Amino acid sequence: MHIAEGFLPPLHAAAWTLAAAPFVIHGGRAVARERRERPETTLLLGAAGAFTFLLSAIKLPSITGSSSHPTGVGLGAILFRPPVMAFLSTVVLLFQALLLAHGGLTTLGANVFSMGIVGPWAAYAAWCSLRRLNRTAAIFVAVALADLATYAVTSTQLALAFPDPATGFGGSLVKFLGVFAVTQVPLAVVEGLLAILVLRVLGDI
Amino acid sequence: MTTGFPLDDAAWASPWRHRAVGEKLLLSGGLLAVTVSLPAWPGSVLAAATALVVLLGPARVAPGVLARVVAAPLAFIVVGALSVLVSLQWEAGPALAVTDETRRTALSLLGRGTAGTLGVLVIAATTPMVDLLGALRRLRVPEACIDVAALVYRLVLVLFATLFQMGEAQAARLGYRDRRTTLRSSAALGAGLLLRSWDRARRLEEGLAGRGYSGSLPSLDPTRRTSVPFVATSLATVGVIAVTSLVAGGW
Amino acid sequence: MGHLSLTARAVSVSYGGRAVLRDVSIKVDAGSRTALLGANGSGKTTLLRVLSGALRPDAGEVHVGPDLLRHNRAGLIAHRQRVQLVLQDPDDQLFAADVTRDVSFGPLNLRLAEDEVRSRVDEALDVLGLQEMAQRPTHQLSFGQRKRVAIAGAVAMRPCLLLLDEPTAGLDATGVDEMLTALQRLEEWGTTVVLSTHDVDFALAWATQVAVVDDGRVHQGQPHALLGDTELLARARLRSPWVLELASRLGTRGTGEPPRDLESLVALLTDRAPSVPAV
Amino acid sequence: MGHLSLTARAVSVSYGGRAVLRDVSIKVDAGSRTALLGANGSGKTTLLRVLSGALRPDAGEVHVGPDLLRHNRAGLIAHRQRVQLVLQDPDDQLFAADVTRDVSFGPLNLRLAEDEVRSRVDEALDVLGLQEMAQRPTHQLSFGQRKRVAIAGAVAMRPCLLLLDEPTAGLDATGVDEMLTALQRLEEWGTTVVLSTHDVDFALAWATQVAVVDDGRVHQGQPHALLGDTELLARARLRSPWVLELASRLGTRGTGEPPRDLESLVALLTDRAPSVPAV
Repeated sequence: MHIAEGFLPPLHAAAWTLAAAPFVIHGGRAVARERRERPETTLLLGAAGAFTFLLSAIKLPSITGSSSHPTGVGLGAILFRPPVMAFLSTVVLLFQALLLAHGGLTTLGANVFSMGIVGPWAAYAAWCSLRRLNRTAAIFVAVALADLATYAVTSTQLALAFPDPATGFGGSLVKFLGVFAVTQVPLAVVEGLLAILVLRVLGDI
Repeated sequence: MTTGFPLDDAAWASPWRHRAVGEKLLLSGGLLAVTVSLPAWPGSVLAAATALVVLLGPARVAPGVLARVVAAPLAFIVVGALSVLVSLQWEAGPALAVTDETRRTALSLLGRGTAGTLGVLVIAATTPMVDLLGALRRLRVPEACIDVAALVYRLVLVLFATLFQMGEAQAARLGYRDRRTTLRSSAALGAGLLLRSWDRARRLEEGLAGRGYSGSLPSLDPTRRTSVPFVATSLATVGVIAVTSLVAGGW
Repeated sequence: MGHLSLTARAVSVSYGGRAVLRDVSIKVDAGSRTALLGANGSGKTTLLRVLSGALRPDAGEVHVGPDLLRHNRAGLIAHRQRVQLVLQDPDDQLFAADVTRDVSFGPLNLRLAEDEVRSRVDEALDVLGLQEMAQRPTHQLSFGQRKRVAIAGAVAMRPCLLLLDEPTAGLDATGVDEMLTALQRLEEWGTTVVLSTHDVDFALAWATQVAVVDDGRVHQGQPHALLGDTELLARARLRSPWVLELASRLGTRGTGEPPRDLESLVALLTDRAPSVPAV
Repeated sequence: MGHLSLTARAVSVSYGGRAVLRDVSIKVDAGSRTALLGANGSGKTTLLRVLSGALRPDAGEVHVGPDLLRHNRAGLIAHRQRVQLVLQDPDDQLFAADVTRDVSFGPLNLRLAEDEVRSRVDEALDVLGLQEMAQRPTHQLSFGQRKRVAIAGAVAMRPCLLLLDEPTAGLDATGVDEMLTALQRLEEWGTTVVLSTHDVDFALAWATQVAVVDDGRVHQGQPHALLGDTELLARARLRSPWVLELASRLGTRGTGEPPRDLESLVALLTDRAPSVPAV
């Protein structure tokens, strides 16, 4: 779920872009530094970015009837760490905006903040704190949490931009969370299961 | 064979492909700017109409491609606008209402979202990704980041073909007949995709080593001259929309 | 399994405005060996995808025996138990870590009992001559072996008709021989094989029916009729099979059965020798 | 560029304990056409990688002209400006979105001025017959075109020697013809080409020198000597070229120059006809 182009007022768009910028710049610097030390990094990161982009093209079995696609950021955060995911997610979201008309350019900052920063960090935090208890459960929670966090942040962004005239930000948040829950909550569950199976196929767990 | 990305195909085949990126960005960005910042009526409607005329006219994007591409973002826009249209009241329990204010906001969102999406398409359907990355390179975005992005583009296209064929081969063996098999097949697809991605990167490293690869991926960007008439027309068009919506603008 | 014919009638397909197949009809008789010939990009693979149900044509119908292929869930499930397509690159079709697991993918999706799955896997490996590799990891196999594992995965579905996209491409002489043995065993086992190739020599030697795909149109007929039609071959960007070319250049054409491989050409040419008047 | 020979002496390579090349020597004369023949997995690609400097052998030396290849930075940089390897799968070498951008990669790494880079790119596209595709996106090209773009990327480095791994594999008749034209132009342009293949017919028709790779050992010699040696070919899991097989079966061997393709076989066979005493 990405916020479409033109959807956010200019001040909101600018504020979210500013909020996302330090993380993305940090990620970009990490990429440049990494490359100076290990030249093969460029190719591996290119492959990681392509993988993340294409993962979102895999159609998941839907519970609600609408088709859903994994975001890939939870799995990406476990495999490549959050700073790199901030950068890769920016690339992926830019490509989704320009190759699929999914998301937008003025809303890129807001989408990066939810999907490229909060999502991966939430996943990574869950993964780090739970993996010693049970790796399978840690993966499920991390990946599902990445989806849920992304969805919660996106709903918050929309609620801040369009508070309900009667009940304000709170009412609006309830509305957006409710409307998008139909697709996003089942997606989080299914993507968590998918990540377990993927890592099992790869022999990691 | 299609590549799976109709917008990308349109961009490579576009009659505007050889135009300078800057002038296309000016037009697309100008339309986005008026859409986002000026009163939605009549600004968004004018911007949307202009983008549509540009896309179907001189940029010669096939109407079928355009319709397919805008379908998904339009769904988000409609759902989002509906959420705004309905106000959540709280008087002794939850209640829903539609007020003049919510109607106006919802309509303006519908207009801005549609115009914005079409505005982005002005650049997306006329400019291959690699030209945009070249423009970012000239804007001093670090070389390493541009190289990674350019590689993501190439590998997405190479691996998409793989992903598509893998999915079709699974379907042939009834891998998607129910939820259980679908989840299992999707996982095999995701894992297979990851392995193939790594494999591609490793093989590319070896393939490029002979040509002097040492971490960076330089390539020759074509030189393109900016067209003054194009820039002037774009500025005039965006200016007219801006003035009209400022003068006649309601909300 | 049982023997069934496969028919496509008036099939048209276009991608992004470009016609790939135009009003194509083809009939594969039960028990025949059909080679689909065409240059790269001629539409061979597209036709195979239409026949397998993977691609729904813009117009036209596909029948297996008397039954029309319907592109709904039930229709596709039924069709895929009768017709299986194996693509050119085995790596796009092998998902599991080892041979047995990969081949069992289809039977498991058929919801068969474990015993039945095992016997299907054994059978498929046996037909393809892969029994010794049952436990090997797929990535350690040679290209030709991986190709046969991919075919085994389709064979385990027990299709009446097996469609193979370029089964000999990229194989060396040994690989081609092993593939020919496998095709022979599939035939004995009761499977009708349709394969695509751009190797005219191979098609002449193997096929009993040939269909030439030329710019989205299909010409079907007897191997010698079509592969001797130099005009058609040139249009389809194919060369003549060397045995026919040589026979025609040496002026042997018309004398009895035309040759289809080196052996029959030698027989023909040495038959002719005595006809030169001796001193 | 200039003409230089390429030599490998007593090269051994093993991967994970398995010997892939054992004490192999080969000499590629400047201006020759060398075909490296072998079954899949015989070690052809490994030998090409050793010759190109991509793989450092466990033992043995590689020389270009009089110069020993040293596997340090400077040595490899010098070597790669003289010897270029093109891999079998073009997607292993093409990384850029369009043809010009890809071909310019090598010259840019040589730190040449932009004008010089442009002229090298034009020249390479010209030699490979790809001028019209200069602006085309890589992913929309056919397999054969992508193969030629990969070669152009190597040619833009202006090597004396070009090593091509299976340049005709997967190509249809038109693709092979275009590749042959490109090889012809490369030769006129002064590049010595070494290619690997498992197509014995193609090797016989094209090569002036042949090296057969048989289980890690290399036998080098004249095409007719090696490709007429049925014992060697069988050991190397290769079949005989059909022209030689046919000539031998028809008993024409020994009468003048042995045939190398259909044309010379026809000439040989029709030459023979008059030699049969007329009435």
